[in-house]
Amino acid sequence: MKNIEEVIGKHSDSVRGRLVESVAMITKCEDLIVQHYNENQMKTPMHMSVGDESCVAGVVECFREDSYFFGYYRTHSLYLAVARDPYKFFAELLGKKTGSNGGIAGSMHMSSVADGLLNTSALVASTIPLSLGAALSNRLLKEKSYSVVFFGDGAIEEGVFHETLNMAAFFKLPILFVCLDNGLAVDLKGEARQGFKSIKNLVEGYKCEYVFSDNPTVNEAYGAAVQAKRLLSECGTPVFLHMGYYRYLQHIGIGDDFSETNASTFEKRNYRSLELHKKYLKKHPLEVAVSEMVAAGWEKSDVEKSIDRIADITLKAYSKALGDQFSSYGEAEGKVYFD
Amino acid sequence: MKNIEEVIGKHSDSVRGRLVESVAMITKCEDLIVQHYNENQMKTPMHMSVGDESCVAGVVECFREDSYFFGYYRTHSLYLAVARDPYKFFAELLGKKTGSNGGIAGSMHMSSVADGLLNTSALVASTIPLSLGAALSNRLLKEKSYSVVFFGDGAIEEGVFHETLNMAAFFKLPILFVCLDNGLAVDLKGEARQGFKSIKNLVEGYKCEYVFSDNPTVNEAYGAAVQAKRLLSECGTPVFLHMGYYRYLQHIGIGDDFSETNASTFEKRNYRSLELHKKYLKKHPLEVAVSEMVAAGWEKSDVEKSIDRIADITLKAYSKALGDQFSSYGEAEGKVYFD
Amino acid sequence: MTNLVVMAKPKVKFILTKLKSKEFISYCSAINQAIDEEMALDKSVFVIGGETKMFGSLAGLEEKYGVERVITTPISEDATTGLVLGAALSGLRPIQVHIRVDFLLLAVNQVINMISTATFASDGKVKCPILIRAVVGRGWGQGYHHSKSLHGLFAQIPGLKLIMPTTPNDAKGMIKQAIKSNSPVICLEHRWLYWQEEELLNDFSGIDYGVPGKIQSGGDVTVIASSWMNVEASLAAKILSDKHDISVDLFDIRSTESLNNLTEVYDSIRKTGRCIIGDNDWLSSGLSGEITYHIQKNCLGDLTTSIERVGFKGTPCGTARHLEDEFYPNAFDIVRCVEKMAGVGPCAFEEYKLFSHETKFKGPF
Amino acid sequence: MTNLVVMAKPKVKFILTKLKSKEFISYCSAINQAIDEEMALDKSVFVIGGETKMFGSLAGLEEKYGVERVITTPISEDATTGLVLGAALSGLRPIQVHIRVDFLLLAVNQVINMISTATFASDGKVKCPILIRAVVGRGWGQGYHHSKSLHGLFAQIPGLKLIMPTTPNDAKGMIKQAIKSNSPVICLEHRWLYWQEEELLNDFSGIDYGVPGKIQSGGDVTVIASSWMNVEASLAAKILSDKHDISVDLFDIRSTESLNNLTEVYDSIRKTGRCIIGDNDWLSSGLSGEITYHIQKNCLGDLTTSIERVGFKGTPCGTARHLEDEFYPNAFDIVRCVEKMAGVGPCAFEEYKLFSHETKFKGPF
Ligand SMILES: Cc1ncc(C[n+]2csc(CCOP(=O)(O)OP(=O)(O)O)c2C)c(N)n1
Ligand SMILES: Cc1ncc(C[n+]2csc(CCOP(=O)(O)OP(=O)(O)O)c2C)c(N)n1
Ligand SMILES: [Mg+2]
Ligand SMILES: [Mg+2]
Repeated sequence: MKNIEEVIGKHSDSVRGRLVESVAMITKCEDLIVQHYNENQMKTPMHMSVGDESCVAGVVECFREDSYFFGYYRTHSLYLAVARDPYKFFAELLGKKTGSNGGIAGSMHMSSVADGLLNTSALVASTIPLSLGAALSNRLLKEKSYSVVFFGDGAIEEGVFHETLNMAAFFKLPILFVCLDNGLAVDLKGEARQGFKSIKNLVEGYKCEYVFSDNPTVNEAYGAAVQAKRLLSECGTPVFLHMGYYRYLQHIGIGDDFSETNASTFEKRNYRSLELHKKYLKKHPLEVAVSEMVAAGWEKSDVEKSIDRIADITLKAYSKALGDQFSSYGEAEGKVYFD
Repeated sequence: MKNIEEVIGKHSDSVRGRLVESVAMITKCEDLIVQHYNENQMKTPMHMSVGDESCVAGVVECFREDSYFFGYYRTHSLYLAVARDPYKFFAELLGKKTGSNGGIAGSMHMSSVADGLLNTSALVASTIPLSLGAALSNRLLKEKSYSVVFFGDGAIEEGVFHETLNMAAFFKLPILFVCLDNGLAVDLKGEARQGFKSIKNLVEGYKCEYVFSDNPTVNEAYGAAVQAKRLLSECGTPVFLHMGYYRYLQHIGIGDDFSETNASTFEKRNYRSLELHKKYLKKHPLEVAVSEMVAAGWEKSDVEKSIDRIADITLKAYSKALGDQFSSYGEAEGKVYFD
Repeated sequence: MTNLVVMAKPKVKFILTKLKSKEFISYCSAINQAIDEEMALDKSVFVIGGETKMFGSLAGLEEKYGVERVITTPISEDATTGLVLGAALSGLRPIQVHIRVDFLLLAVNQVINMISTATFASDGKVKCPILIRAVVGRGWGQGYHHSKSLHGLFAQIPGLKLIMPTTPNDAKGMIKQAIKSNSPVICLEHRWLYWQEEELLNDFSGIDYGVPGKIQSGGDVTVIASSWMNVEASLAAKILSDKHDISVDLFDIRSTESLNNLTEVYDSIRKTGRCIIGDNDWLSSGLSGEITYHIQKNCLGDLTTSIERVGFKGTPCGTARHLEDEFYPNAFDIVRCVEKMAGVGPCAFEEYKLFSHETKFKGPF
Repeated sequence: MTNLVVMAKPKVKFILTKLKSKEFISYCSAINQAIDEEMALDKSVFVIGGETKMFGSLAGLEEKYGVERVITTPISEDATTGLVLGAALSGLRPIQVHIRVDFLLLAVNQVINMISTATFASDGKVKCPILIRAVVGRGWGQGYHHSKSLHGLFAQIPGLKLIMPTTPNDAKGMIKQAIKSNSPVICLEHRWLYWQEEELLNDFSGIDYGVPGKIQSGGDVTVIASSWMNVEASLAAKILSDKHDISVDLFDIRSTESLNNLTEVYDSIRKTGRCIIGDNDWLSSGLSGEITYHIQKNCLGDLTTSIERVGFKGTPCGTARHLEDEFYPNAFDIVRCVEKMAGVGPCAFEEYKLFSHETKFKGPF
């Protein structure tokens, strides 16, 4: 029986431990947002990650050391998996000077340059081509090996996705395209937007490898990422990692489509069923991750204790950030140009 | 033995006759441009159609009555096949008031609204999405049945091509996408730009039919168009008609890459071989069209006589246009807004 | 927070928080009515965009006219804008909608290269009846990807008409006119104006939208404002009147066509000798400079002091609320500017509150 | 056609047709040198674009630095511009090239939404060293899809720097500086300037490009010009001097940074009392209005007459030669404008010829 304290501790080298830690941290942070958003301290449009924790945590864990990352407006899980800093995270959501981006970016544009998360964007698909540049940088400067970009299934409808895939394949750049497919763009299903046969079919038109992972546990997601990484280094082509997941909440905000208690922002259009929702309520990524730990031989109470510790760290981070200073416009003004 | 005069005459209903007539008219107009361009009366950047005559004439003949057309900057064959008006054609190249577009458009942007050729563009791929709107118009107003757009193989690299194909397939719009594939974008071969497996592979990712026609004679091109039209009306999907052809001249201007006599604008980069060029010199579309006529039972001298007549009409058109007035800026100024 | 209603000239009311009166109708509903009326009249009018709710301004239209005339597209702004051009050239009258004007930047090749030139290119033969509606976002951390204004950018391009109605009546009248126009029109709608209410006119015929709108009359200083800045200027006018007995002559630059028809503005400046431009956009190389050019050209000798302007700060818009507050110009900035011009000391602002959108919307957007 | 050389202040020569002198180097070669020198110094500098010849300004670089650092892309402006941003954020120094600025409109989402905000978004943590070079086309029927200028458009956007060198020395110095800049720079290069020649400086350090360039000195009228309009203004100055003994103080707005540093221009206007802006762009809501704003703000009492401007006509550019000729402003227009200001009658232009690009290039482009 392994000691979970050891695995989740800062210097742990256990992948499994780090994976569950990432999922727990994302989950606990999102929980806090849901609890506190209506207090109107976090004045930023939240696109919640609830549901994609495993996918993101798994991929990031595999690529953390040797990659540049780019994301989209659904930044929470990516920021937390990469930067692992709930304090800077909440400070950013609260508009504080101490935030990851000094309060300038808010929920939709968080980055962590020091950790390789270079840019995220509130414009669908707009960071996809940035992955090409980082891959080129890797080729010329050799500081890192891979370039990883996350985007939603809706991003495939933007032309720039195709331009990028074509260029990545043509220049043989080892880019991992991670499509986080919740089957929805706002509240439009794929069948209401897609004229292609399947994402697989589309991608396979290019000289690009395709890997699919549907609703993975965090360990499965990690496994898919490992497979993708092998393909990246062996084939000299980009890899498209297609990951299915269930979006628990509405497109934006903390409401869901079914419960009466949560504030609902988006009109309920009946675009999905309560049955499906109930099914997924039983499979929340963190619970699944815990079960996986237990199945792998960890003691349940140890795992839970560690998760509680993370919840505690997270809560403290939120409280601390609440007390921080707002950034000043005067300072922000000086950051438009680097020189 | 049919009477060629009858077939080529204005009211002829013989498709074969009209096809050879179109090819002849395009050829003779292009010949005149080559002869006179260096006199610097036609002050417009020429993207010559020499080589694509059969493809364009064949498709236009099949879709003429019931379609809207859109083209790109290589407008000559499309304009002439659709509008059949060498006088307005030359007047436009000469910047005259009497030109198809009053001298405002020049070689790269000719249109003939009355004949359904609604827009052409000097920006790669930029008219491709316009085809969606005309198809929608057909659905709502029912004035025509099809929407046909011509573009080069390079246009596939622009994202908007993919956005358009996706939307066409999704909305089930009967659009004919005609890709005139000369294997070159300026002087870059496909292999120097394409990260996809093949155009066929790419297109077949979409709910779209694919038809290929390599270096067709004008009758073969017409046949391919007929097949495409059947698919359009039967499948309720767009159709991608992929046509290969050989570009005889340089990307722009009247120079070719091999002869010493023609003025050459673009640097010769040895991107293609003299052997291939020689092979195609023997297969110029008009000569091939004539052979086809003869093989189909026409008298060669009759065919040639008719072609001579077209040459004559064309020359007269050029001469007449030369004498016309330039459009005035004052008038043009009033045409920026329709109201 | 009190319900602060800034009264302008009798006809126009800027409602800074919701006013529950029957005869009044919101800017948002005014747009809805305009489109509904024109769609009912003309079968060639249709609506298309990635988001066909548009904050309620398209409510009920899909149900009434069907998905063939209210079309939700994939997330493909560029191709959709091309579609709109192709549709216009073949007899339809498209209304394209963008939930943020920032997204229109993905389609600027179609707008600036293709749409603006289509009629000219055809030697004037083909109509190009396109209306592109785009919302200018603001507040609650929308930040630099969801809050651009960009009217100055589109105002540069010949072949495009640009409108930015401020009042509900203008929204209805100008959008109806734009739908009937045979030339492309870009309509920029500030998100916060959606809550403005006004008693609606019955008849919009005969109104000339090619001149500035007159928001209120006064004799001491001429203010020219665009979009939301009219609301700030109205509040500024009230403060100036209360505190300094300074009266403001306030004009709304509601269309780029107005730039060619500023006679009333010149007359005003001949009277006041002072002019401030309040532009809801970045200042650099934009609409405020253009207005300045025309004024100095026509009123050089009448100006007793140089033309001043207030507008967005020269940075992207940060997301934190306090950054937003400093980024945007407001009524108090206009007051301070006038005070300087008039050589009077700064008044206190305690009694006055700026409009807080948070009484209207809070997160997430 | 005679070889017409307009002499400006000693150092600068505008060569209206090719001058075959050894010590002189062309604008095109100056650019080439700038990039070559910086690429040699810094391995992180690379060139990328759909067309990597750029009228000779990239000659020899692919051979020298290989296809890894001189990269020809598919026809994908949008993705390529995104690439450039990703490259800059990860340590490289991209130079993106567009054979026409019109094509940059396909990538404006990346430029305006993404690139201009990248450093700001990161709380100032990340450099964004991007140089985007784009050519302004003109002549031989290039028409409305190949001849836009658009500096007024990009000048509106905070987070971007904009340069438009006119002289070969400026081209070299400013491009070297732009490559070394850690913020994004857009460089607009007029196609016709490529043939300008000048004796090149050895040392560009210490030159401040954030102020207007001084093309020639005079005391009767202040002219501020951009890009090619400096050449027209130089010819105008010569004519005015020959015919009316009017001397022109000519400034080159070579960068948007200059707009914040117009002190010398104000001093000039205090002397001359008269000002004309010659802008190589559409006038509406552009650079000319911006310059006007600053001048009236700083020199209102000094102006003896209103500020005038010449620029593109308010239409797309037609392709026929005579349409082009009327679309573009020229030296004669400036002369007429000054004559009116000065209250002198119109002179004859017979002895003078405008630059005819057809001595330089004829079709096809
Ligand atoms: C360029 C652009 N167009 C439209 C929007 C509006 N929008 C925001 S999110 C979204 C849906 C995107 O769906 P998807 O890519 O699947 O991501 P998800 O939200 O499902 O994670 C849309 C259309 C935008 N932000 N940017
Ligand atoms: C948007 C845009 N990007 C780049 C160019 C420059 N350009 C003109 S033609 C051309 C090649 C296009 O090749 P293809 O589509 O195959 O057509 P072809 O000329 O071979 O008929 C390029 C890159 C342009 N005109 N427009
Ligand atoms: Mg999705
Ligand atoms: Mg080609």
